[in-house]
Amino acid sequence: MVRSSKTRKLAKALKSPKAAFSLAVIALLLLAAAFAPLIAPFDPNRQDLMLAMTPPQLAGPHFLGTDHVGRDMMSRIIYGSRVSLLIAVAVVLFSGVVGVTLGVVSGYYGGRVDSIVQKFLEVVWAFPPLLLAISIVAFLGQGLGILIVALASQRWIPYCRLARAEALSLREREFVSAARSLGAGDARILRTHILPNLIQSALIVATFAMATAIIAESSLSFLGLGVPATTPTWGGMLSDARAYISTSWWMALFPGLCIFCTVLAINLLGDVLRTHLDPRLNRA
Amino acid sequence: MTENLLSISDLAVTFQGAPDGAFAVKGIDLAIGRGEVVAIVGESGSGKSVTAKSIMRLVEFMGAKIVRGQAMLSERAGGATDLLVLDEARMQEVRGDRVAMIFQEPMTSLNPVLTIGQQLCEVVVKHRKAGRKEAAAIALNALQQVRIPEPERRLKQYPHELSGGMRQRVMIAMAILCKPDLLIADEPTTALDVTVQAEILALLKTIQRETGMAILLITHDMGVVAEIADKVVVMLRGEVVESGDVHAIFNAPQHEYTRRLLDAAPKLSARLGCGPQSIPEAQAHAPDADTSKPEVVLSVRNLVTRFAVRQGMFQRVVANVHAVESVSFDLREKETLSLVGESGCGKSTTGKSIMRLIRPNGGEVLLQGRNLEGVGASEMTQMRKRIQMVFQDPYASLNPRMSVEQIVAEPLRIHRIGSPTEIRDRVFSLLDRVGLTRAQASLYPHQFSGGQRQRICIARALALNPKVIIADEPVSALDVSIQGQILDLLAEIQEEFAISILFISHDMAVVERVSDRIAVMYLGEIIEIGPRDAVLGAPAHPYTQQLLSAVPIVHPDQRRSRVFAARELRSPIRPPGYRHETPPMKAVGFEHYARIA
Amino acid sequence: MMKAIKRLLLLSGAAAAMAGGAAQQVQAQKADQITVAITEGITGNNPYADSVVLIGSIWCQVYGCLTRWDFETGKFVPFLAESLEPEDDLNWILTLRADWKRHNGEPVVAADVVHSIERSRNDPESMSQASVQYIEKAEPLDDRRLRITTTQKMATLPNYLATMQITSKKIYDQHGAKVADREHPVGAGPYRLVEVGIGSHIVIERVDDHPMVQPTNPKRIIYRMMAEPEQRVTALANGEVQIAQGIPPQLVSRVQQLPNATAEIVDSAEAMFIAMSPKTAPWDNPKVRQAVCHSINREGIARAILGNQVTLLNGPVGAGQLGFDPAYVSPIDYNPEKARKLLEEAGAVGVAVDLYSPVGRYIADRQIAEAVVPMLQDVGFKATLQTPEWATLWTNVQRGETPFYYMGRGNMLDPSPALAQYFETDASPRLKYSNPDVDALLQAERQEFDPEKRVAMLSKAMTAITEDAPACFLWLHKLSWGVAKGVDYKPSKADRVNGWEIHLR
Amino acid sequence: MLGYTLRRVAGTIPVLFMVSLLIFALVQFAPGDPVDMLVSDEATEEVRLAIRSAWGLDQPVYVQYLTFLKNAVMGDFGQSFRYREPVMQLILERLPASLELAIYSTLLAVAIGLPLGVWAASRPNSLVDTVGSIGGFFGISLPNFWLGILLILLFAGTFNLLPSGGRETWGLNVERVTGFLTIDAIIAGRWDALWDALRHLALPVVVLGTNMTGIIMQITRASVLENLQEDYVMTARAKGMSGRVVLWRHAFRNALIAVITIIGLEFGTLISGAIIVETVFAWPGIGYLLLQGISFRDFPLITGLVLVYTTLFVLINLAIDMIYTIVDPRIRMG
Repeated sequence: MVRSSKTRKLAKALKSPKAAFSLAVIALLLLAAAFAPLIAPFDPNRQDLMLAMTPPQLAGPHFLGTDHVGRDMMSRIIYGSRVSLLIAVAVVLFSGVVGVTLGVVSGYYGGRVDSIVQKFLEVVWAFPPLLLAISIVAFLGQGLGILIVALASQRWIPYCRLARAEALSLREREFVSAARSLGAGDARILRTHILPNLIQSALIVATFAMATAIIAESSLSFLGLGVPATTPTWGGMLSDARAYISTSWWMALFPGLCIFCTVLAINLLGDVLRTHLDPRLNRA
Repeated sequence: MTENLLSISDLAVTFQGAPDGAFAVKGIDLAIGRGEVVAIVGESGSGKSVTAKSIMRLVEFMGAKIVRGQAMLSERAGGATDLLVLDEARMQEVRGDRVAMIFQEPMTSLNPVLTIGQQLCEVVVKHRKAGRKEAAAIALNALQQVRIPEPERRLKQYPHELSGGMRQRVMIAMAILCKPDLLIADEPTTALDVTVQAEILALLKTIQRETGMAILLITHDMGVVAEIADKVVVMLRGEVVESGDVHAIFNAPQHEYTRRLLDAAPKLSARLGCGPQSIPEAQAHAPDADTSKPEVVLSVRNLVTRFAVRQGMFQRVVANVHAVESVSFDLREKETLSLVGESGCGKSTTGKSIMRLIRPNGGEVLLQGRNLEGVGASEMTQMRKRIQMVFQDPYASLNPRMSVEQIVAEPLRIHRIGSPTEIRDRVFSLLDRVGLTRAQASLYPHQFSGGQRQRICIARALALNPKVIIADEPVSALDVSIQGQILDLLAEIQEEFAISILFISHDMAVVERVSDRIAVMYLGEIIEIGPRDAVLGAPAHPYTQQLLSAVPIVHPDQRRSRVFAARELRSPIRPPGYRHETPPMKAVGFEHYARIA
Repeated sequence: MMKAIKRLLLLSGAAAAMAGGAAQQVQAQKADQITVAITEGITGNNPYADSVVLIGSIWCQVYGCLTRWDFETGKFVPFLAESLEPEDDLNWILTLRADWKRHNGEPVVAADVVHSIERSRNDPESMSQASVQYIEKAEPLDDRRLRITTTQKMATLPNYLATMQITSKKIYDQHGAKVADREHPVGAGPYRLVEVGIGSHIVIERVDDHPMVQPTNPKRIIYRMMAEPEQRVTALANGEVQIAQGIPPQLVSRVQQLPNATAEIVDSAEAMFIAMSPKTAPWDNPKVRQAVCHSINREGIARAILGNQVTLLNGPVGAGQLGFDPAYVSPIDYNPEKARKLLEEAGAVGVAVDLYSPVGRYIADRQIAEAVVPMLQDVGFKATLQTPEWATLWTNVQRGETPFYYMGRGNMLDPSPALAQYFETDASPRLKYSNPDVDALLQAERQEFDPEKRVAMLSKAMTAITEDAPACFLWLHKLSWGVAKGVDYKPSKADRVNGWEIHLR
Repeated sequence: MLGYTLRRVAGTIPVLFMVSLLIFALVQFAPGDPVDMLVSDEATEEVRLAIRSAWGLDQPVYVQYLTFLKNAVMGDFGQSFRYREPVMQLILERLPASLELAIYSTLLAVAIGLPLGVWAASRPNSLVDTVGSIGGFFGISLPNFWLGILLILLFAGTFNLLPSGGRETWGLNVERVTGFLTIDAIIAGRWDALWDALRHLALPVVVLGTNMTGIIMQITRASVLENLQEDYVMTARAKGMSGRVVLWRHAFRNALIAVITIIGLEFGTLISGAIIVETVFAWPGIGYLLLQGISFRDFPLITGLVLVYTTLFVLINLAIDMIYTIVDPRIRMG
């Protein structure tokens, strides 16, 4: 059966060392995020000024050391995975939905709609990202949701471009012509013929975007625009560590490693999916 | 018999990731003598292309492995070398020098970012250690040899500036630069229009005669074989099933598969050779004796479709592509009318304009007397139930993310016909009708072969019980033997559901087989229209005559000696405000009209 | 990899010493020239247009100011002015010294002072209006003397005038502001201007025959903006700079271990406090405010985050500032028990409060606020931390829209203006505190010319404020400066780097 | 070609207009007040009001916008609140610094990422490929500020090989012609100044280039791999071309289009995204200027900078499109 061979191909693809590594890391992350209260040895916000900046202790209790106000690094990293992943996923979802919608509409209808969307895109794209982020945070106040909006404010653009390009080519495809000659309206064509066929390439963009969202969060924290200081995030921890980079290496190393592994895992998985699931996407 | 230039024995090739013991080519034996033309014939997947690329050792770049075998190429100085054991560096010296190759797709086989000159010269520089000037001279000489007009200019041009036929000439020029002993031509004419195909075949023959090189021709088209080959090797599923002298094969095919291939080739030959006949005046105005003419289902009147070419600062319209120019015809009940012509002649655009997938600029399309032009959106949706379309590429016209059941049910869902169970029953009966099983309903398009996919398309087109089906090259992407099955299916359903078919095709053999009447298109216009036998047997327009004479004759005994100069197909780009002047349609026979002065 | 980096960093001291030769080669360092790494950029050529203290001090070196504060004696001492004496309640007589000339040989005249006051007030680019806001008018009496009339009785006039640069009226009249500032920065200070790189550096050169300079003062000073602390320390270590401003507490020990430099630590005059606006609940209840002050473990924060580089405060001011009473000990100590009790009494247990803190504005500001929040939670507040971007926070604070925030107030050598600004009724919207006793004391203090009486009144006002707790006064940061060996420089309490205070050995 | 260029440039005018409108709205309605940010802490309300009116901030927003528009059309983009210089002059003085940084970073990233990507594509799943990919992701996952500080500590501190920041050593007195220090030094024939400029460039260029190197490598690899599957590569092989020629002359030339697109996009991001790097390295470019503008709510400066950024983006896109026509003869303008 052809289908089972495809499934087998996927299964085989997922057995490659690349995929195995990325799946393992992602599984670990999801577990850590889901069961943070059970795994974390301490309350991530419990501070003990007496123990500030304790180096990693092999014998515990602070296996990864403590930070500048004596909070347990390991607990913060475990809890941080929740927010960092949430930010990554939410930013990608939010920007993906907005970008794909705009791009599909722009590419499918073309003409005036297209030029308006494209001009809008150019205008937003020209804005320095930092300015946009500051304006959004300044307007709407500080918080997780707003941070996600700020991070997504320009990230929808790649999706929009991609979706537009795909929609442009998809609308010329014969199966769309076929549907139209069957009497299908625009809404139906968009819903059943255009969208499902570009969702996969959008997913590939999403894997890259997830990685950069985690990093971008740390850059905003660097400027004091991140999530509220009491919420542990990897990016926030990394930006905290900046001041102690030459004195307390562990404060930067562990969140940095977490980000690196996550980025690597997500990207490798995206890579595996891209090369094995959809050869069409090799056409950039 | 001359000594063998290349003898292949026991060649076996397998692809990486294929299950053990699955060979793309298993145990091929093949011999090519000096100056011989050997054709390998077979359908896609028969291993003919893999065999050719194994000789060049190019399969290794495609993830395949040569498991065993020998390919002894005799040296000019005497002795022979086994190509299959050479290292890559030595192999590079053989490629392009002793053995050259041309490919199926001239559109994609040339590097788009390098000039023709650069691509030609690098071969000379590599194999002849020639200087820049010398290489350019050799390249120019080769271009002259393939009879390209203005060869000096071509050297500086890029591939996209040339037509398909010209590109294939460039490919041939590139192959003969170093005067190879063997030219491997992998489906060299498949992607070309019939007139260009004839040009290229004639050219290959001429060059072969001039240089005395051997040619190994890979093809699926018995017509091409008949035109050019000395020896024929028939392949099926990786094995040679029959081989021998071309006359022997055509006169007395041994294997059942060879017979099938021969059957599928066009029989145009029977009618050809008579040339344009002078038709007596009286006969031309044959009295309308037959008063019980069938009802006209679809009537196209003066259809015009143009595309604007915009340029400059303010995107002014600087020219128009006159894709369809005042096309008129009637399609009668249960009739098949074929639109034929070369690529770019506007036949597909006509089909799409009728379907209103493209908005025509003028003219009327009357479906059962109702003009489609000017009907509202909702009425148009209703009208679409009565006219359906089948597309060229059965893979491209099926949404890869929908199951067969969803695909066939889509028209019913769009028009909200029937309850879910009714829809399901209808889908199953349609699938039964086109020869697919119910179990296949849950599968996806990529899990089917090309022929099966086209059956799905037909089932979808039938779902709404249309009066008219526009079939746009419905079989040209299929293997010859499959073509027959699909054409049979179309004929059956035409009979069963009383459907009129507008059949768009470039393939004369197919057109000959299915048509009641034929309309020939050239530069956006219908230049000749009439009953099949009249158009094919007594073509009135010079272009129709040219088109027909280009069709290969499927028998080596009737080979014609023809030399064609390369010509650029004119494209119907006209300045804005261009007024079209053509001779009017003139009756040349019973219901047979042509635009001749 | 990290381990390797760590090891390299530990070795950095030794490596820097070994690479000393390279360092000299790297830095085309002239023996009589020093580079100072500063934290804020120079914004332009107009000496009146910057409110940053350190930049003001550079302009004072070029143009000369009227007086300057002497930290040793705790008094204003003459600079361009010989004396500034009250004539009566509203009038002051300013006398310029006769023995100094501008760099072009022309004298500084009374008309220049009047002109400078005018420019401070009316130059559209001026940010120094505050220093002349209480001056009614100024009129020359002769070349060297002028009378300054204030709008109200102002004992603190010298304080306001100390930092005003005196530019030349003649050059201004001749060329206009832009050209005068840019092409003719002719002052009467001990250094002359060489180059201004807006946002990046400023270079001044010693005026050799100026009475304030000595041969050991550096011949040329380059002030370079370096925003990143690690960069300042690194530049100090490899000899790119000789003086580095603003060494954060966690880097002080690293600087102290450098073979070629050391850390100089000095008290600042910037009080750090947590403010609570009594117009907003729950801060209308003094008990809740006191509870906040009792809950903060200042010693703990000082030790863990600030490397003990602080002076804990018993009120708005510390030693060396006007009105400081060494005998006074604040009753508001670290006492979580008492805080809990106060909160219970106020019926405010579990009240939700948002603590606002700037990020990167003051030393370890965010980290300190992060540490304070759990302390507040510990005594029964439902506290969260907000760290908005500075411009947003600062504007909101100034408009009185932020009720609970961690902040600092600089320039408190004489605390009078700051106290009025924050604690006098309707003086500014930023705290909305109102206490008639405090109001009366502050108004009286401003009009008192007798220093002793004035100090007494100030102390009394400050005690009242401390105990009513519209703000918890936490500490004065100690400012750490990196100073290269071979450079004699004792940083002062105010953020000033004056060439005449630097001696090269 | 000229007509096309003119049309593209003309097409940016509505974009610039919209950008200016949007930026005006953003800065005006965002919290934070430039007067509060710049005036001394002691200033009274009257003083603040006086400054506000001197800067025209007391006018209704639409009047301010119209005034801005009127002046902008005349080429006057106003005077910076903080730096008290004409905005365009300030920006143009710093633009070369940022461009120089971006150009060298791009060169570095291209010089490393491109060959590495082609190499990895020629041997997919080999050691080079794997190590290169992981290295690339490493580059992507290091935040700039972090890498920057680390490099300062290592190369300016521990090894003491490079300056810790800034753009040049003061006192070299090289005449400014282009504003690009490396070029000016060459024009003046001052090799010491060239060396000095390159030494200052080294660290920030590495930080900015690291990220981009990873991206360019990935794109090059994917694009070359894809082109190696094309028919013309088979033709080239059949002609007897060596692996090197097939890879570089044929596959790579065709892969360039995608690579150039990415380089263009990334170059644009480098110019606007260098804010953090410019801050960490005290680099006197427009990124740091923008940060200052934003933190001090310096409205004219922000508006001017955003307009300059927009124009740069448009120019970069135009340049990319022109390069397309050189690289790919199929693409024509018009």
